[in-house]
Amino acid sequence: MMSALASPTMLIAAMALFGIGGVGAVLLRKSDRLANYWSSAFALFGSVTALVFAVSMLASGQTFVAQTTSDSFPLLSFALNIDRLAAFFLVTISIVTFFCSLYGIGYIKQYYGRYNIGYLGFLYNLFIVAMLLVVTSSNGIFFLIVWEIMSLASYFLVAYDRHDPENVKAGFLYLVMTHIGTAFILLAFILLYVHTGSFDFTVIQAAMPTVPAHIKDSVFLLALIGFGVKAGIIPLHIWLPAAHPAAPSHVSAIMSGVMIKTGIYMMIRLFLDVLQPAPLWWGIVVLVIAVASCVLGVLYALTEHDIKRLLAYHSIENIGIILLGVGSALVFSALGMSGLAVLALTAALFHTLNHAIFKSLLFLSAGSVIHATGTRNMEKYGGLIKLMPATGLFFLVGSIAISALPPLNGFFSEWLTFQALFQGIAQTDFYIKWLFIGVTAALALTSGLAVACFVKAFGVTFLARPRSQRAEKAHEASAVMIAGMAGLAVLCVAVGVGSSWIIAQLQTIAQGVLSAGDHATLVTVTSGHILSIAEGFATVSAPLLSLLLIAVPLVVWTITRFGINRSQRVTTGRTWDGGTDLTSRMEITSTGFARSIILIFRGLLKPSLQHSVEYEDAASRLIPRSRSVTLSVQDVYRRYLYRPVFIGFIHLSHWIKNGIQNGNINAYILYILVVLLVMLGLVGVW
Amino acid sequence: MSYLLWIIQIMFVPLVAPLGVGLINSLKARIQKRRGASLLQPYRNLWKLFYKDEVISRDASFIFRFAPFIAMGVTIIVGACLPIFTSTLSTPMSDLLAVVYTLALGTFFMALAGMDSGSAFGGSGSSREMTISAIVEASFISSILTVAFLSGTTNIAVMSAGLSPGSGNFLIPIVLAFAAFCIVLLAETSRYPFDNPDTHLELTMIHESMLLEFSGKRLALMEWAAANRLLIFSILAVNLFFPIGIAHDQAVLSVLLGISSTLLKVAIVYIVLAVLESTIAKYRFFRLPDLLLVAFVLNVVAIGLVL
Amino acid sequence: MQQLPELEVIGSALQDNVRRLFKGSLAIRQIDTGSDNATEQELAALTNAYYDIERFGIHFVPSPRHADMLLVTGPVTRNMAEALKRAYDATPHPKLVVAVGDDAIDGGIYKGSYAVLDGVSQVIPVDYQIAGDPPSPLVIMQSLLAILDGAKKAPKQKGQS
Amino acid sequence: MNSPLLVPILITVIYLTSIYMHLAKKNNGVAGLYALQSVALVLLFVSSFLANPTVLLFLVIVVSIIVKVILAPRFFNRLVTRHKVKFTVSSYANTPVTLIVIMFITAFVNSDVFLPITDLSASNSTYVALAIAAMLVSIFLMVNRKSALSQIVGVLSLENSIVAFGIIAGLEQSALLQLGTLFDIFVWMLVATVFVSMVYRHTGSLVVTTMRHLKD
Repeated sequence: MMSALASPTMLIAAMALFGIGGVGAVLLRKSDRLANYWSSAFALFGSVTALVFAVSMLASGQTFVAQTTSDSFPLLSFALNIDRLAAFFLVTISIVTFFCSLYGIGYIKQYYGRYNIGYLGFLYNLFIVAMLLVVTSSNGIFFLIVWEIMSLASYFLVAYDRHDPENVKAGFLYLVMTHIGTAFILLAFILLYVHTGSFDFTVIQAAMPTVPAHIKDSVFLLALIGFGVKAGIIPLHIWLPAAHPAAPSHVSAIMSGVMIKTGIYMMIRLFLDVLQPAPLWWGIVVLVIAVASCVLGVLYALTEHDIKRLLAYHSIENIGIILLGVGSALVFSALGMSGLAVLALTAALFHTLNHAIFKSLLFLSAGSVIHATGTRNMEKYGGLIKLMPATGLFFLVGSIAISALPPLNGFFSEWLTFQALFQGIAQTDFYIKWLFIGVTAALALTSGLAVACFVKAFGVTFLARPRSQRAEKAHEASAVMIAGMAGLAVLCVAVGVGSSWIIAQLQTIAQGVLSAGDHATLVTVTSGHILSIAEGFATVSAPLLSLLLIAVPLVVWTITRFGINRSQRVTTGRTWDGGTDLTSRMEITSTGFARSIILIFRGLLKPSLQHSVEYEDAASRLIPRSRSVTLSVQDVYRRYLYRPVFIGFIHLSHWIKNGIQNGNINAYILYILVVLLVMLGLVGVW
Repeated sequence: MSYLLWIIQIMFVPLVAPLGVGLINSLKARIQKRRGASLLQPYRNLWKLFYKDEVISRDASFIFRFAPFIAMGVTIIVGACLPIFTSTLSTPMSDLLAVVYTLALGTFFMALAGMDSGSAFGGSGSSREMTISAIVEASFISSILTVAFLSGTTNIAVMSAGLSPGSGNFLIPIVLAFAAFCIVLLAETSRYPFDNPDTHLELTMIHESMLLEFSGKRLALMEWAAANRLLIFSILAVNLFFPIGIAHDQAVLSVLLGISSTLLKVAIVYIVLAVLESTIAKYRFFRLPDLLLVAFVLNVVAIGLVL
Repeated sequence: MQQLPELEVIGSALQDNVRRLFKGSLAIRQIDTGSDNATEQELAALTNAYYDIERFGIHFVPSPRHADMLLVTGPVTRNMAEALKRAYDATPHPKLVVAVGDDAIDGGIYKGSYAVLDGVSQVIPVDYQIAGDPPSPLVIMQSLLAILDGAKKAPKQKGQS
Repeated sequence: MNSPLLVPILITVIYLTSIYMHLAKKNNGVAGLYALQSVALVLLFVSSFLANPTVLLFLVIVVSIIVKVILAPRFFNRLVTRHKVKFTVSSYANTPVTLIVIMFITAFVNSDVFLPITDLSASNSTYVALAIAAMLVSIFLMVNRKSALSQIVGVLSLENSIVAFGIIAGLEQSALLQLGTLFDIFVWMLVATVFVSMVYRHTGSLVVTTMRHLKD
């Protein structure tokens, strides 16, 4: 039974279902309803099939390899290699796509009559198929093709709501950045091809001992930049907060939840698997980038008042946390501590799964809010929990999970990441130890700031009173949308409670990736589902923690409600306002909430605070008509990194136009002469 | 015996905490040359509040209604995980990070409840509270981490068993980490110089301004939870860093010694707090990060010295 | 120092009443509805080292939500009327309203002014009054004692009227 | 290669003429130098013919004399006189700099870097290097001179140097190819005449910097 489910037929069936969904949507494009139902339904079936396939692959523990080579194009082969790691990512992707497709059925309705639904359905299915193939491909060329399909499909989805010029701009930025990334990836693969003679990952891996160190280092840097763009590491992130908000929310959820993880997947695949053994500095570089991503990501999130941009910045933060695990795993494996490497990688994988779940949940609930209020500006929300209680509850669950608060899933993966770092401090020698101390502090700071940020996000969006007329008339999401969100919310709880079991499974995967044996088992699950790290250095019991956190407040409630003063009366009245009518403008705003944190970190964020007053009487300036305070944060990266590069390019092209291509024949001949001399010289050197 | 110990363990924090607040208030009154309220006044305040009706804002949601129970529940859970008088009562809950984040869960809901009624005070209180608790968390974790590395476990309940009290090598890191933890304690429990627990001016409040909307039982729970929090941090401060007198077995005599030594040490902390609050001024809000940075640097040095 | 015994006597009687009626804790929210600040000075004196009303279980709180007793001062200006009403609504039962000072009782020297509503009772039900312009701290304490003596029945029912 | 003295002298002449082309102040002088260079090249052919007499090579020699020694210089002189551009030989770099660059090119060609190429004919590697230097100097002529005429001469001189390089390095060049090249030069000259005339009509000068106006 299990082997039947784990057979490649299932995978092909899943692909076919997505294909039918996509093509059928195009054929049915005349009817918005049919196209939507058709594409979403088949995406659902496809996701379930892929999920069943991947889970049974994991359960049976087998590896599935498929390869078709053609004689005419020896480099181009359809090569799949589904090992445990790939199967794990398949699980992650298909879980998220399942619930997003379910949600999409309801969410897409708002596009009826405005956009071509068939086109959306086609791109959506294509996007999912491409993602599934990206994490299973084992050949550089084939990988690049599906990678490019994934990027293009997501680009079209980002630019789908094309009536808003912002979205088109965001899409363009995404397109440019993702192709810069692809260029770097291409270079990396070509370098590997030159030195190993193959694009096939297994061949490359086998040939690794013959590859000189500087080539490996170059491949590492190229791949780090290339996949870093997709993963959204700082400073390559600038497309992410622009593109993720622009896409329809269920697509944002998939992009933020799983698409950026394909970058992580390839980093794990290349750095920890194919390119092994790796030098120590790779891990240090990844750790430094991870720290920058997580601290700055959460700080930028705090400054946002666009709900989806806020979530997008949190994706950067969480990518940073995942990379903390990956980087630590690299450091540990370079130091020969395979057990610790397994622990760190397990943490990274677990956080990948968790982030996929709660981030897509948050994007979906943000989507419902946007759907109900028609704006992404959090300053125009408020009080939505009374109008859309289910969405509010799901957003709360997501917020608790992403803030790494117990007993939800986010806590346990962050806990595991912390444990890896603690062990790093305890077991490494001088310099690396200090590195880990810094990294641990950064992670603690990040999680503290994340809590603050989600108090802000949830509080400003759902609590207090509506701040705009649209928010007053908000309505609850439709049943399918709620179902999609509910599933993910339940998963947040379930994965949290069952974290010890899941961590044990993930540890097996990590051991497989790092080719570490069973002796490298640092995480043990003792009786009563108690997770234990390094023989009891740290222990935690997820079920007990969950039970206590639910039961104790309930007991407190029961005692205070029924044990003491049972005759108490609770009345509702107006908020104590000191006598003045409370308007929505007196509530704390998103900007106001984050102001103090922004000012504390002003050295990093470079905020600019502008007061402007308009007067009724311009001459004497006694009676102000309006006052406004603008707190904005400079985009440091655009200003100091991208803008100089951009200006440099413009200068270069000017120079090419006016300096090099100046119409002077002499100059052209001079180029010939110089090139000739150089070429002759090179011939001489070789 | 073990059951009895567990009952003491669970009840200790909620039962003793109001007394601590009474002690501080009474001491402060003495320093101001007043006689002040009796030590038991906090119990009376709570008891009275439990018997009052409640008015809840019509703008508030279920978050506001449930936050007090969560805040209180969290302090009870964490209170039961502490090394209060013995290092033999260990639970898997007593993990360093579990404790820190469970406390953070309480803060999370408290801050949300502050925003929930839509009052300007509550919102700004939440903002300030979250600002401080966000940047204090790194110091909180790392100061306890110093002791964790010394004793070889992150389980705070049994941490003191791994510490050998006599060895002098550990003294410097422990003192540094303790100094850092004291700053964390002041920040996390909203005491001077971070916050003024007695203020009636909304603009200077941090913690209290989140509570302005609460009344009756819910107010009682919130104030009780704040008292518990203060006691939790005090116990952590004295029993993690200076576990003198703590029982390492479950014999009656050593347990009694443990309880009394803890009470004594916590009383010293409270006396110091009272003196501190009577002698220094509250800091300007934006000077607080400097203080937290000091705590952080102390921690880093301490961890560096441990290994 | 002549008054000290008297203060102590009043205080301990007050404390007994607070114990009996308010479980040993009386929270007071003071509301200024346009007072000339004379009464506030006297109320503030209650917490100083000399009178130290806190030792009898009485304390001032920052929000009407926390209060058992509203001490209202001032003649209730038109602008403050609504605020006073809301503060009254915001106070949970059981609650007592005490008008402190002649202004608060009937407008005092401001009586008849177009700007004031002549006393707290015009806006919210007043349970007790403390006369004086302003009443001294000791008078206030004595009056409080009398008030609590009078409120022997459970104040809850009074409040619910 | 039967006369050991003749070949070095001829190749030196080719090299020196390409240098003198840089120094010449009159366009007529440049044309004359080109004629001299072509004579030297023809003599190279002749020496090659004496060693290995074939009909085709003889034909090449005859056509070379006609095209390179007679037709091309005359054609130049006619162009110069028709457009009255006798003294428009201004260059970008002044004379000392020009000489330094030429020196550098020559030194570079003679350096170890060029060993693999100059080793094509190990016995007279110096002369091979000299021929390459002549090639590069000719290209530099095109770079350095502002007048379009000099560039035409530069191309022709470059072609001469390449042929000389071929002969000396002993690379087999079919005579047919040589004929083809000569025919090419012939056609090229015709085209250039028309082109230069048209440019001149347009801009009133043959200085290439003014051709910038032709850019789109």
